[in-house]
Amino acid sequence: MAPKSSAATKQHATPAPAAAPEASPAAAGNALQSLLNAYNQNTSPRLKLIDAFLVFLMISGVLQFLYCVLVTNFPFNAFLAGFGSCVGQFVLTASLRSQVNPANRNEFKDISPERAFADFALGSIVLHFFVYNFLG
Amino acid sequence: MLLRRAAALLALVLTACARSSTGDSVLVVLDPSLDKDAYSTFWAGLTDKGYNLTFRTAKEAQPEIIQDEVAQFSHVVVFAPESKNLAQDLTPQALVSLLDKGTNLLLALSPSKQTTINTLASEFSLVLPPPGTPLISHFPARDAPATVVPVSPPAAHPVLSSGLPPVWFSGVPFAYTPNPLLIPILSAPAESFAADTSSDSGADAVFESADRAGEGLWAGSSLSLVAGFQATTGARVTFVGGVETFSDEFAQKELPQGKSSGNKQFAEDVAGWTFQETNALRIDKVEHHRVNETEPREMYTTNDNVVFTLHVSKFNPIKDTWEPYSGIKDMQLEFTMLDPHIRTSLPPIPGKAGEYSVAFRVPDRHGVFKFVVNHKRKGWTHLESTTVVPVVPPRHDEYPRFLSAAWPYYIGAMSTSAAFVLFVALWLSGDDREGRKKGLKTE
Amino acid sequence: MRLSFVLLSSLLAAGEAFAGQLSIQQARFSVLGSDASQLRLEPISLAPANKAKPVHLGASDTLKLTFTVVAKEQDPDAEPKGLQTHQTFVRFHDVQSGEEGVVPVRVAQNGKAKFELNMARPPSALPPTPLQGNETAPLSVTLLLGSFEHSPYSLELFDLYLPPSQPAPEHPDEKTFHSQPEIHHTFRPEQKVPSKFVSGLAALIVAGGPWVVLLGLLSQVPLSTPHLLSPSVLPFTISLTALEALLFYYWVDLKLGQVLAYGAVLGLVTTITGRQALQKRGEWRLQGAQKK
Amino acid sequence: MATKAYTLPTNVAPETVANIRSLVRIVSLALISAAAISSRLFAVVNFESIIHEFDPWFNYRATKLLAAKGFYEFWNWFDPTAWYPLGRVVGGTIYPGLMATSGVIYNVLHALNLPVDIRNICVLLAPGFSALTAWSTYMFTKELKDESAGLLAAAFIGIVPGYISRSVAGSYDNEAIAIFLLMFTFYCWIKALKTGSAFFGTLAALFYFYMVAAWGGYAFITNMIPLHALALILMGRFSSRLYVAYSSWYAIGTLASMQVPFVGFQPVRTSEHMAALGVFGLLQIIAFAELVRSHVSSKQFQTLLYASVVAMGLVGFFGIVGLTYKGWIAPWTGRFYSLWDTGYAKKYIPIIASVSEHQPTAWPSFFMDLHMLIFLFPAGVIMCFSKLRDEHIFVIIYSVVASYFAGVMVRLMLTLTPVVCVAAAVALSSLLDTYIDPTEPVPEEIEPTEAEATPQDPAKKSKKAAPAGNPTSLGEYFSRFTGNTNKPRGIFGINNRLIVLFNTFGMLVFFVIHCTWVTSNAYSSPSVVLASTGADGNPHIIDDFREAYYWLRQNTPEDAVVMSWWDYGYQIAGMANRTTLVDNNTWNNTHIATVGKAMSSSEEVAYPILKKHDVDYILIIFGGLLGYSGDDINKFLWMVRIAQGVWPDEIQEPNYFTKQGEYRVDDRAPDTMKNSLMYKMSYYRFNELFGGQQAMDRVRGQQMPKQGPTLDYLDEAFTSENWIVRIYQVRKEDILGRDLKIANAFEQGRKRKKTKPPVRRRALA
Repeated sequence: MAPKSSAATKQHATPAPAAAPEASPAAAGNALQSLLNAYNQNTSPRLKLIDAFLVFLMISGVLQFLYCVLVTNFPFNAFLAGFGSCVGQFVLTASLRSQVNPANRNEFKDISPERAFADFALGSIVLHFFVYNFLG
Repeated sequence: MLLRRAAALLALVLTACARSSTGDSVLVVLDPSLDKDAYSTFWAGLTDKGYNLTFRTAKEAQPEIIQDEVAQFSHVVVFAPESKNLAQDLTPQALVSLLDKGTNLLLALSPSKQTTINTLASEFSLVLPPPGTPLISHFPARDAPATVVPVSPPAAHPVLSSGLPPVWFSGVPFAYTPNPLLIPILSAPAESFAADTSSDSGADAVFESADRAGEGLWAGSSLSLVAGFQATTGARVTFVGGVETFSDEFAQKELPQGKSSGNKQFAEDVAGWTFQETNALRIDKVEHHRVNETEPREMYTTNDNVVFTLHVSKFNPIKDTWEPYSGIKDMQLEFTMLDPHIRTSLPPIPGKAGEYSVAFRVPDRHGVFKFVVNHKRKGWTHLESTTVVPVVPPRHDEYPRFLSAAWPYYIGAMSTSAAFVLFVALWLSGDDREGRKKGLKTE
Repeated sequence: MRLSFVLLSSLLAAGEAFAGQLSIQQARFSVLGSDASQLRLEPISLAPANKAKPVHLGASDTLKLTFTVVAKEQDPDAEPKGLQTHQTFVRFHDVQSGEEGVVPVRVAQNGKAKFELNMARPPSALPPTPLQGNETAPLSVTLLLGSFEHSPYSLELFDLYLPPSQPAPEHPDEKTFHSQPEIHHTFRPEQKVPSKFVSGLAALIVAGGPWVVLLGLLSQVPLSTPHLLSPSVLPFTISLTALEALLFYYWVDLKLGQVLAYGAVLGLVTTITGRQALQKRGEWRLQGAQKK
Repeated sequence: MATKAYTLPTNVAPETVANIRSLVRIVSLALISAAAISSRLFAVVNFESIIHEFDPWFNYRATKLLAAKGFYEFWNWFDPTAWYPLGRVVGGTIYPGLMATSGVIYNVLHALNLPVDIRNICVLLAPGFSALTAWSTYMFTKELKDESAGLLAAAFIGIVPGYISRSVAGSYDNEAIAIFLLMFTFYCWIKALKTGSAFFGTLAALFYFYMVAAWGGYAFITNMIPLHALALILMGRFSSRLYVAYSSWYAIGTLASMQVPFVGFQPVRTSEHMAALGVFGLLQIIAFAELVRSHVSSKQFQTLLYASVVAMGLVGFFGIVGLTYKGWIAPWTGRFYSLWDTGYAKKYIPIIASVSEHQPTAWPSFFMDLHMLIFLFPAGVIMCFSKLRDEHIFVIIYSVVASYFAGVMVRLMLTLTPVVCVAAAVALSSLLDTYIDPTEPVPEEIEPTEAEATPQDPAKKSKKAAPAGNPTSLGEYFSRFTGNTNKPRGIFGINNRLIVLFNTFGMLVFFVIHCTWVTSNAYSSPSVVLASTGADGNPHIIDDFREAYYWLRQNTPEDAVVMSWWDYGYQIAGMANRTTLVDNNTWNNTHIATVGKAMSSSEEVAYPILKKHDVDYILIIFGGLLGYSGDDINKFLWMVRIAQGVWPDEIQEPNYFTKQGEYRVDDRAPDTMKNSLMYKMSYYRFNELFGGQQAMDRVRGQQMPKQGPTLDYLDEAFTSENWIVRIYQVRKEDILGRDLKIANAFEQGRKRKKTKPPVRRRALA
């Protein structure tokens, strides 16, 4: 998925973008524009923090994937471990994000942000255990 | 001439104290009709070497050859061309079972009768002509009967000593079906043939015998007169077409061109080979270990470099001892699982007597492998050795680690966990007043 | 060598021992094609010196050999008379392989002898002549005469080329009695590894790139870390870090058992610290909520 | 105040009710576990504490090694005595979960100074885990309906034959723990999905890992969960909870599953695992789409978005297809195909078809294994439809898929059983709820607590009462309620309720009786020791197998190689401790085919094969004397087929049938059959038993030929008491290099025909 996915929040009070119904590329262009603005305006720093890390994980994942495709996949287990750690960490963090996001409070009734973080920590530790075990 | 006589004499003196590598007791089974003293030279030769001979006639059952499954003699000589069948304990089956027990046999075929030995011969892939067809040769012209033939032994033969003068022979020739265990020692002269007629009037009979029973003519050097046979147990058998070959008469009888015959030496050579004096080898020890190690491994890992060493010695009849023997140049080692994965020559190590050694790299394929040495040469003891070693894949911790190719992956994993730590720190230390977000939201 | 010398000498020596010396006359051979057409007809000279040129037989040709067996009497001017000998054989011998076959010849009372070799129906005694390259080895053909009254006689007739046959039968185990061809194992090719430089560079990129971006983004985000060192939170952070360190060290070198043991202990600590840290954070959050 | 069919004691404080309820729940769970364990001990009681069947013997052997030498040795274990001479890298070719489990238990017990024999741990592992299974089924069903249904389900799974068949004491096989893991993983998954907590996702991943390490059937989970997720998505039920649950499960679970050497890279390389990967990708895309869609309100943008989503989906799909085509992703394996086309295996991979438990299920066995549950099952599924929460969808999918598979393969009955129990429990408990709930339908609801309070008691009671076999106790139990009531009769009248209830309890009673009967009679035989009843009706133990295996152990050299059909490989290794050519881990078809060829070809053809593989002894199973139908002659055709698969021009199946296409062993049997090694070994000296009159094969029910077969290349070494096991020794080569047939003739003093001198020249062919 593209970086923008992480750069999107679920808040409803978004100022409607000034996109008139025209040729879709242009529409897409300023739709993205408005998206970014909306994001920058009304995302709490904590969510931004998370998003920063999501971007980080994605980039390092992509880099490893490129290396695997372009150069070598020889210790395949090592690749899977490295790449898997990025992907796994990414989804865990994404999960955390959607859990602490106040907008989703009604979906996660019985999961407080703290509980979410505890889950996140546990998940990551387990993940990393397997990663290092598989790194070879 | 003189010199050679002297040499022969000397050899005789030296071999006086010689012995077999498998034992000294010999049982000699003779025809009642056969005059024992007519073979005194042969017997003397044996006793001089240190054998103790026990004589018994073909009919009497004492002393027994096998007592409760144990062979009583290490060698058995059967010179009974006249008696159709032998005593109870000398059935063909019994004789074969003797070979199984490692006893060596020296057997004389009968030119005239279908004796036990003649029937037994077919088990050793010998093919005999019909009874009563002795070997006849009109070549060379000589003042001996046509059935008494001077045969010149092969120039170089593993069993016979070299430079042997022609040998007087009188008896039955035989053909043989191909069998690597069989070693023809003396083959008939090219001009000789087997026939049951004794005058030129028999010419037509000879001609007809050719297409009788489609056997063709029993003639030429493809026939054999004396043949050795080495069973897979290592026991040796020798079939002799005619007993007289060992007789004193033939030993003294002069050759047409007036030289003394080679019968005496020939008899000694044949007996020596049959009784495991000569060409007797054995494997003393087998060693295998990794290169730069000394102890053998329970199991080897794929791609190991392994050294295999074989110790061979040869029996020295003169000293009556086994001596390290490096004389084999074409020994081969196989590393086998189902089929040989590696076959390489196993050369003798110069300087180390009797040691044959080779180092090689174990195939990159796991399984239960065998070091196989299977050195079989005609006239020599077969050297067979099999050592089983499992070849296993590397242990989980024997694979190479920290490969350069994987650096990016290692780094990636590490930076992820580093990032995780940083994130945890920031997250926990940051403050989230819901107020903030609410505030933002409401605006 | 020695052998032949012996035979020869014995032959000469035999001169006086016997009534006479066997020999042949009017010896000639001919080669007939399948349609009985005569391809070749030559007399055979008794002098070994001028031996006939090699004879080639086709798959359906026939070799004809006719001669009269005679015995030379003592006095040279006596007329040699034909007779029947005990042994009248033709010997085919492959000098290279030692393969040999002997075929008898029928001789009439008056010594007239006729021998036919019909390759359409060859006698079983004939030795095998396998192809060697594109040629079969020649068989030297010898005539053997032997009798009880006269001294024997042998004459080398000519070299004979026969159509190819199968090689001589061999026992299946025969080959194990000679040294066999060597076998070498072909190993799997080594995993090819990119140059250290390339992977090193890649490693640097993987290590550097994302972090630059991360720090860049973080600089954008208004971060406030008031509780970084607060006693309630710090232990949790530390213990989590410790866990990560343990896992990393597990990779460097630790056994599974060890890491599980240490992990269990650390995990316990972490749960305790985590519990109280998160409680604290919960309070902060809620009071933050109350503030408004 | 609602009218009630009968009054309940009202003077009880709600919390006491709650306490009592939980107490009763715990007690009944404990009792259920007890029932589950004890009903699996028939095997030990009837026979002895012994490992059953075939595979368990290997697991047992492996566990012993693990217990003795430790984990790392076990991991690196190369077994040179299996698959001789190929050997077997055991560490890389097994699911170590089972051994690891009992290894841990062993070490823990010894740490507590409880010196328990490893064998007993192995024997009792399955019953122990069956209790856990009952518990996890309880948890699972609780999520679906409520505790009462959970207890019913637990009771069902505890004693249902379909599960007992694989988990009696001594059947020490992967399934023993796998079913527990299966249910618990599903429970975690459902829980994670409900609450959307990464914690349960992680837990699910961990148990998934355990499952992968324990049983090849993990693929079932690998495809069930994605299927469920996909279904939810298609039903428009996507939610962040689903995202959290699935992502955390897949990300951790997949990485974890690859730690098992046997599985290795399969999760990213083989098609069986691609569904999970695909759904994972799809979820990411959809999550992204959802986020943005909920965020932006621009028509074009949405269309654009959908276009891109669809495009991504297609790209992903075709990507996978392409990779499969290029061979990066292994296509479906044969075992997998055989699930769709039942004829497939027989045609292409006889080795799989030959396994008895891969045969399609016979209808009676459904009733045999599930009894009344089989008709409660659909009702339960219907009820799931009535309230269609996510977890219900899961159960529905599960039941559909599992029913199909159970129809295809006998062994997959095992995966069906749990969901049947769950569904049946749901159905039955709602039935009971309806009829026990005292309130008569009035508009306003009564608080659910009382409704819940009662139902699970009778359910439980019935289970307890049934074995005792006096259902009357139920009656007086109810009179407690009915005593102080004088309500109007009619449809809600107590009597009508009682009729239904009694029938239900009756069914339960019969269910229990049936289960007990089946378990004790059908599923408790170790098959290593056979039981039969003599003429006088006394039980009579047939112990030929162990007799023979111990003979091997005692009378043959340590390194002797024993050839047998693969079924007996593990037992030979385990009991006789001798080297085998092939065994029940059928990883190398060619090697098995080699054995098949040796068995199905004539002596002189087989002999070189035997020699090449250094075979010293051949072991065969022969039931002809006793009428033991599972013998090698009946398996013979599989040997032929498998051999034919590799050597089509040397072995042809039709040659083993008569002209009329019958499979016979009497004089009408074709020569190929009569000359085959297997036939000769089976019937060698068989006639002698019948002293004179004609021999009779009791399995095939055919008269044997007057003239029994003769053997030239083998010697009979051992034949067990009832002739079930026959062991032959392979002759050494003749010392004179003769063919053994000729050597034999010579030994028996037969005249050999005169040989002619060989003809050297042969015309070119």
